[in-house]
Amino acid sequence: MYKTDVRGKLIDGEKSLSQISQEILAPIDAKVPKWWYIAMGISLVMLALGVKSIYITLTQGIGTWGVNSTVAWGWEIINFVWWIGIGHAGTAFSIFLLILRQKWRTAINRAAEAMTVVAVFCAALFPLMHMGRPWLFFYIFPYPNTRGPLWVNFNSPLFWDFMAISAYLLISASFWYFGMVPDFATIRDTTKSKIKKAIYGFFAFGWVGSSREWLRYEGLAFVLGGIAAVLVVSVHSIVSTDFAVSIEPGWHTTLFPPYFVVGAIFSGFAMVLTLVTLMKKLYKMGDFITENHVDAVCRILVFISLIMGTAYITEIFIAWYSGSEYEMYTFFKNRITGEYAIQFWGMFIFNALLPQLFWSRKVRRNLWVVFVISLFINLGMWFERFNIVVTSLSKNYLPASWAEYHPTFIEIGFFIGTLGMFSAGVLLFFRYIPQIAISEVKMISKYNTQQTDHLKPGHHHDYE
Amino acid sequence: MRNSTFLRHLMRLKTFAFLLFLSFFIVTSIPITASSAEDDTDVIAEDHSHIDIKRGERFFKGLLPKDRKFESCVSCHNLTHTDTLNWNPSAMAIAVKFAGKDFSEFQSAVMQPVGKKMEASHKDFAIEESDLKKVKLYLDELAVTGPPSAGPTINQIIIFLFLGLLMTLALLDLIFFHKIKYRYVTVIILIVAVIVQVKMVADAAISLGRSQNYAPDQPIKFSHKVHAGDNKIDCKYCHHTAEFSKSAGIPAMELCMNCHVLVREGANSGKFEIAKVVEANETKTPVEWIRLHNLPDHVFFSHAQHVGIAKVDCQKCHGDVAQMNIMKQTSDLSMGWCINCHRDTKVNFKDNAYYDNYMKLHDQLKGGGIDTIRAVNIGANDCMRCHY
Amino acid sequence: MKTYWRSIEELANPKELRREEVREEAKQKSMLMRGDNELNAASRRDFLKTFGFGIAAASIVASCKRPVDKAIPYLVKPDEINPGTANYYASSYFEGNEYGSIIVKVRDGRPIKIEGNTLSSISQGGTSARMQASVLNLYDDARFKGPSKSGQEITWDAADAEIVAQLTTLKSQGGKVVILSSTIISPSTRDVIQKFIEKQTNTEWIQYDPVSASGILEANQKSFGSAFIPDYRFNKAKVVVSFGADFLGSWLSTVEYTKGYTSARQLQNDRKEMLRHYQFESGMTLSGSNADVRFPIKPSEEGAIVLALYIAVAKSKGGQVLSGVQSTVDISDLAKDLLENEKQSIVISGSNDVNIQLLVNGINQLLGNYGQTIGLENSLRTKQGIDQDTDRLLSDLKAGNVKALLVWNANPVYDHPKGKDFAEVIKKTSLSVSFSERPDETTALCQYVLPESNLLESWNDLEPKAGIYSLSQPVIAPIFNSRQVQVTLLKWIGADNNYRDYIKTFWKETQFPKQKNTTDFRQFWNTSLQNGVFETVLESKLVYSPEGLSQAANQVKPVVAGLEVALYESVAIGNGKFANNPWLQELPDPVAKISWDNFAAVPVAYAAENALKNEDVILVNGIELPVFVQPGQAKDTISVALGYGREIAGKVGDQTGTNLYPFVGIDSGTRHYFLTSAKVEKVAGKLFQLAISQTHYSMEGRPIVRETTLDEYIKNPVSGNEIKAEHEEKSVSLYEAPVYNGHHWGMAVDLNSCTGCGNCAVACQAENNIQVIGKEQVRNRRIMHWIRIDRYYSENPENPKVSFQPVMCQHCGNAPCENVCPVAATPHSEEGLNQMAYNRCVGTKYCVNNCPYKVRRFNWFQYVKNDKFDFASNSDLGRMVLNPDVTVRSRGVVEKCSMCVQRIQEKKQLAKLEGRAIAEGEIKTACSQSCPGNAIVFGDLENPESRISKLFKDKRNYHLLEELHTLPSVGYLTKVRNTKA
Amino acid sequence: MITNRKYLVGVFDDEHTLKDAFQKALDKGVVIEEVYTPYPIHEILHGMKNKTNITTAAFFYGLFAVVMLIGGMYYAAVVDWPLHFGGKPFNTFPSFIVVTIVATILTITILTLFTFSARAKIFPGKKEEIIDIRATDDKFIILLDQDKMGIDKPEVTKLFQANGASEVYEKESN
Repeated sequence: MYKTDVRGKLIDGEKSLSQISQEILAPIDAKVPKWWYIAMGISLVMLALGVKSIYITLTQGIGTWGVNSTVAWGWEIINFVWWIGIGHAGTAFSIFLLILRQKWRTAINRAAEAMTVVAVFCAALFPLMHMGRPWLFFYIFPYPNTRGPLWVNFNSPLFWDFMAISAYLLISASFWYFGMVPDFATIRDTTKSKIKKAIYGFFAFGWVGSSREWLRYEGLAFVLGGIAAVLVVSVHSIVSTDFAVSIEPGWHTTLFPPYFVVGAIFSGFAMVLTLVTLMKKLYKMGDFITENHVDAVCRILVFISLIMGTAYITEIFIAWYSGSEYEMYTFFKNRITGEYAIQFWGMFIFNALLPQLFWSRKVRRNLWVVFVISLFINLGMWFERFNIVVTSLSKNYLPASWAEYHPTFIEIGFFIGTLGMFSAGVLLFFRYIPQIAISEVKMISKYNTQQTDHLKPGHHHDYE
Repeated sequence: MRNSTFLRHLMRLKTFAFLLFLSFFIVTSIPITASSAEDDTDVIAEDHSHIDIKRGERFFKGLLPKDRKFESCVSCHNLTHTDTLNWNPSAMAIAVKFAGKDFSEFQSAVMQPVGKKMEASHKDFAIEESDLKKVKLYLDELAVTGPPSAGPTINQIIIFLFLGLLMTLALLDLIFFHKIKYRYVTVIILIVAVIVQVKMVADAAISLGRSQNYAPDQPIKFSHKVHAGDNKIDCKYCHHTAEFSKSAGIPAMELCMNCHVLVREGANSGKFEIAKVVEANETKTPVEWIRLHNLPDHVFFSHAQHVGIAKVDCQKCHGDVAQMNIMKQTSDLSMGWCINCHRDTKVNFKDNAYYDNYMKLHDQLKGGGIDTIRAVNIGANDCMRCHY
Repeated sequence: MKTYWRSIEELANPKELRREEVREEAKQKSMLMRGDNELNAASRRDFLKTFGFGIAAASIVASCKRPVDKAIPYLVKPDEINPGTANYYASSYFEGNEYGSIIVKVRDGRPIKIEGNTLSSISQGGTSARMQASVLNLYDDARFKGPSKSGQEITWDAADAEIVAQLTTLKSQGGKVVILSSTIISPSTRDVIQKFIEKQTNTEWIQYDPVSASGILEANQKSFGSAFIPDYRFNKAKVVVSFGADFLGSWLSTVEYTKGYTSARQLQNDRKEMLRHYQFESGMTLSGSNADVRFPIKPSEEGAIVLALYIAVAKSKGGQVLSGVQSTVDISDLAKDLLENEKQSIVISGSNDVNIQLLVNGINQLLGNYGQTIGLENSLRTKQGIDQDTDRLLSDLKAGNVKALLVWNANPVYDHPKGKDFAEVIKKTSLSVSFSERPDETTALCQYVLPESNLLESWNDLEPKAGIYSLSQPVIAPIFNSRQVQVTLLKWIGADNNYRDYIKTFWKETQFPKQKNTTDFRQFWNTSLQNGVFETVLESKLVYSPEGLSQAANQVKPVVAGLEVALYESVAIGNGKFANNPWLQELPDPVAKISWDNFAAVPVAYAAENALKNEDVILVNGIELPVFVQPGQAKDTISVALGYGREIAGKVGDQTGTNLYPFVGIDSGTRHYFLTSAKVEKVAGKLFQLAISQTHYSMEGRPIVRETTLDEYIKNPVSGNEIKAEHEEKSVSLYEAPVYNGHHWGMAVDLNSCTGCGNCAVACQAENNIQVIGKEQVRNRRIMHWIRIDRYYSENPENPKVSFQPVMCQHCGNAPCENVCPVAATPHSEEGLNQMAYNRCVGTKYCVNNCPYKVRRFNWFQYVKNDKFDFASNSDLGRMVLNPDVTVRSRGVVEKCSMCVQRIQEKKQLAKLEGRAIAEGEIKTACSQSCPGNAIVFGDLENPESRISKLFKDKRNYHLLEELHTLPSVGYLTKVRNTKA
Repeated sequence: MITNRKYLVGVFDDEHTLKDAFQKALDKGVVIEEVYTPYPIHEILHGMKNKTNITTAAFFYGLFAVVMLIGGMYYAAVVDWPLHFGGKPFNTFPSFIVVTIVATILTITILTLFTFSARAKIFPGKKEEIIDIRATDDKFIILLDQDKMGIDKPEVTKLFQANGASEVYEKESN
């Protein structure tokens, strides 16, 4: 049973159901604000830079990047893991908070899921483009062929990874989409524009809100939610096996799967916080995304950052405890004190120490501070991946082959391109898709109304 | 290494672009204007009018003169590729042969036939010298421009496009128009169309870079049926390096002369083809055969291993060559084809002292753990047997 | 019926192509020999397959162009070419500097690989990097395409006529003609020159070596009455003392010396003794890095030290007691060691100072080394240039006394310290002819360029050592319109100009009587040609006399204060003649691991004092040089390599590095390869990027190169390798060890025999079509070499111990790379090879990451047919060197050492055809075959009797990073140093 | 939809009144054709006595996928073309698990989506059958088939109105 007094009110302002629809749908019908165009313009310029970088990569080769025979993975894998991590937010939000029966998630999960889909798209670009011969990517499918048939290597973490990402992309996209179907129906039925009616009508798949639809819809949500919960854990665990299964010092550790999953959720939640604060300010969704929501996310971040800190320290401890000189060198001479110390300490401070500010209620309630800290966490998580990918590779077993890695403008351009793609995607989401799950918000709105007589003890409301 | 494949991919892209282009035409139902203009203005026959060449062509094709009593040239001397072996020299072969020679030589060749076969077919010829000159002009032009292309068959493309159209209509109906009452009809159309299209694409993709049934025209109408079939010449008489070298080898021109020093006229081909062999030997200009069996660059195949060591019959891979007038690539030469043969082929394990190394396998054979050693058991399917 | 297009071009414009074809037909056919048309249209292997298939056709063309009947195959290969099968011809390598007896592998009419000839007592099957790379010189785009006069094409006949006319005029006027050549060791060529001089009176023949042995020659003239270089027998020595002579890297006959040196140091088959090596030197050379005791000294210190050593030895041996300047180094231990090993030691000096060489002779004489470790019979003839001759030539030229200059294989404008003066005066001669094969600085100034044929296109005979002869035979018809110089000279004097017949006759007269095996000259000739070598035993009547010794002692100069610049020949580039060879340019310097440039190696302490770091730029006597901080560089010295900074060499060699020949000093008639009192200043803010392919020096205490000392080793053969037992004890596996049915190919590397010369890398490059990627990409740490030599320093950075370790794919039984490839492009073979299927690879690079040895190479770019990588593989001619048995890798795939699987397959097939087991040592990888130190052994680990199986059981054997349990198929034998306890 | 059916439509403003009216109507034996709500209400779904086996189906899809995947991988890696990777045995079962989990999830998702689409009749291009357009916004609708509702029309109207229906009207389907 949910107690509103713990978390405060979920929706500010006494709103009727119709008001909820109207206010959430306002950005779709309203005149597009100028900043949107500016932001979209910037995003597209960034995207164009990315497209150009990809073009150069495709036509000339990966040699245009800074990677070399020693550090064969660079920014592209860092960015891949980073984006995949961010892409964990949506599912983690929806699923874990659903399992934990946290009703406040309803205001945020739509945005989080949208972010997930765009982020996973961004992420998927990197492994594809970092292949030497991306036009032969289909070799990775285990399909019957006329080569024997020659199958794939089921032992390879990259194959697992490929499966995991494809599955995750498909599932998170369908989860997101089917969550929107009733809302599309709402738009269809409330809009005055004929074009919108036709378009949203098409995407609503003929939804009318009948009980037989809702019944199956609930069933579908249950199934997708259930398996997606497994996925949240499995995807980043599998991504972590890209490293953990290898023999590189600093990679070869059993700590990685939980460490990566928690890290992913951490970065995802930080990105959610970034977006939500923007939504709250830019679209005046303050009534739905209340200070309480922000507060709740901050509290989760504090908790996760403690886990992150523990993971970092555990990693270092294990390196020492293992007695392996290669591990010890990687951690003590290369990460903590070596030429990559900046990235290590950036990671440690931004991820493990800075979020501790959220212990203070004052900080949690200051939207700007929260926004800035969320950005730092994103940066810190990027450093974490840099720390893992580059430092281990650059100085591993044979000192003769130690080499440095410096990114080139092509790699940086590619990353900026995905940032542009992400922000463009998010802007389109703001513009054309209900930012908040209307039907779900309506469902919880009753907890805000005066009709408390239906909340009599013994009267059970345990759906969801 | 994969460069050529990549180019072929590009070719596919071209086809795709072509498809798009074509579909655009169909959808907008604009009649296609046949504008394959003959813009060959820079022919080498500068001092001859285009009309003369055209007339020569018409004569060659039997369209001129109107009161013609004898066979058209093209009826024997084919212009385009034929599936079955036409023993007569092709128009192109004649054109190239007489390209650098003057008219009188050409005239005497046509009008004073040598050899039984030619005599028989040319005997009724009553050709005006002016006509023959035009024919010569046409042939000279032909030698430069090459044979007219038969044009790619577009049946497949039309089927593919039609299916695409069908799919689009079915989808549109399913989603928007709802004209067809029974929805399963559209659904079945859709599914069948998709399956057929996928099959077509898959087939095209699989045959990419392969050329099963490839049977190009060769510079000499050499018939394996006549040599290996009718006259029962052993394969290794000509392809004598097959047993100990990677390459089976194309016989030297002088090897041909072992027989053709005497055999100067063929029962089917007359003198024209054999004369090429003789000429090649005399002028020291080797004949440039067209290669049939082209493995990709990254595959290393050894005839010695297969013919010399494993004693595989030539026919197993090359088909019934003794029945082929036009040599043809019988097998698809796909990797799966190699691999599956290696899985089945037994190794002559006991008689070759080389295999004495394989102590463990010998023990197993003796112990009865296994009854035969197949190629795959001694690593015939390792990557680095063929790719290195 | 489908219509098949032969090429994309045809699809695009069939008619156009056909037209082209008809017009080009005749041209194409004439080029079939070179296969150019095929190369244009199709890929390399398409060409080869077509070529192979049409080889009969080609042979008709070839029979006109290729001297088939004149070349006799070596060993068992039948007397005819079979498509797809290589032929091997014995020949000889000598391009004015170093000699090697070689076997040329010819595939489908193209020489593609140089291998060592095991029948030669000199190179003994070994090669140097330059010999390996020389096959690429044949396919150098820069080569002259035909004779020219003042840059205008000219026919041979016209050129001959014009020159003969001029020579006749000169003769009648008594004008002096000078033939300036590199050292010529060909007896028949010397005969030709002699004949030319007889005809063209008033002709002087001067031999010129850019880096000469003038000092030794002149000293021996004094000591023995004959100017010769003795025969150093390192295999018989127990102690070797070298004063600045890099006998393993660049001094005289390196392959021979490496063979001898390593055989005297290897400890296989329970040998318990080894040679001890002392090295005095300024820069860290290859020899110095292998030395047991190394003394970093200034070049000007050398004289005093040699003198001190002489005095110490003379004191106990009762020799002539001399006095002179004081030594800065305490050599008493060294003298003691030498005296303990009388008749079993060698003392050498690389100095050109006659005084020093006289003292060295004195020491060797006192120690009784002559006739024992230093032979006087088969003296080395590869350097005969006397420095004074060239100086005299220059002054003659300046004075206008020389009317005609014929330059043959010499480039004084570039490599003489007074090159600028040469450039001035060459223009003044009335006739200047260059016989150079390719453009160079001197040729550019000559009126006539009459290009000589490449050594692989030429007949020749050689006498690298007195009484040891070898033959060169052409293995391809001249690619360009070139002609052997001997033929040219014979033509000019109106003699019969078939040089093969000339040599044959010459041998019939001179060499044939020297043997008693056969009375049939044809048999003798064929055997000699087939073997490539003909060796006779000589006796020496030379007697030592201590003449000039005391004078020499008095003339030994004291140490000069201030910075000194030591000049040396680098192992790869040498004297700079082959600067246009991309394989050599890309081969990292064995010690500094820098390719594509020369650099100023500065001592560690000096760098610290002057705040210098790698890639800074310093000004040395007005020349800008990039800095490289070199551990072991002697205090107050800077070392810079010669042979760089070519102005006119070709697209690869032009402007790589800086020319240091102007720094070479001339003193008392000989050239000295160092510079005293150098002025050095830092160029502030300027950086020069160096292609450094190894940046970390230390092993970080890891058991990578395992070492011990001889004393320890004798006590306990496991010493230095104790950790192996620990690793084996702790080894636990979930899985059973891999089982191999027939073969398990393996490799053993004896670190005691590896000198680190890098020859294997070039041999591998030639065998496996490894692409050159250029300076920028090497700097980006993307070098493609499948075998690299790791170099580590330990102990004192001012004079460190150096360890070399060749690292190639270890073909691990539990290969980490195999597990992580998603597309199954790199599985394990039934014969223990870690396979790499390029055509399956999609390029995730995960295997590159997961290889703990970092031996996997990624094709970051398209390196073949790419204008951005304009080296050997960007021209049809350059690609002729490609091995048709190895795939040329495209962009985006991973490659690595395959243990020369094409050779394994070839020999396996041969064994199967012949129905026999594979013989021990029958299969050789390119690296093991060419190794001058016999450090690499390849074989079948499944065969318990094989050499490799025995080496794997050796107590010294260990595996790299065995604690990772990767179960490599490559083993290393610990390095044993012979340092005195 | 079969033509010309007469419906009775009850419109409610909030969940609570709807639930009361719904419960009461059921108690009176009214046959309720369908209920349309802006969000799912558990009591209604329960009261409509509809059942869905979508979860059961999903379980079997999963079972099917697991068997197929493990079988397929075993076939490919052990039976069809065994390859040596890093000294591991051909049957590297632990590696198969990872792929099995993920691919099973993928299979379940896809098949369940299709099942949902088929059973709930939610698919692209479906024409919506709107009874009351406000049902997706803020109104709660109870739909009765006048021929089958098992009770008089006025009685129902009264019942609805008594229980807080804001509107009750008749509607004919076309």
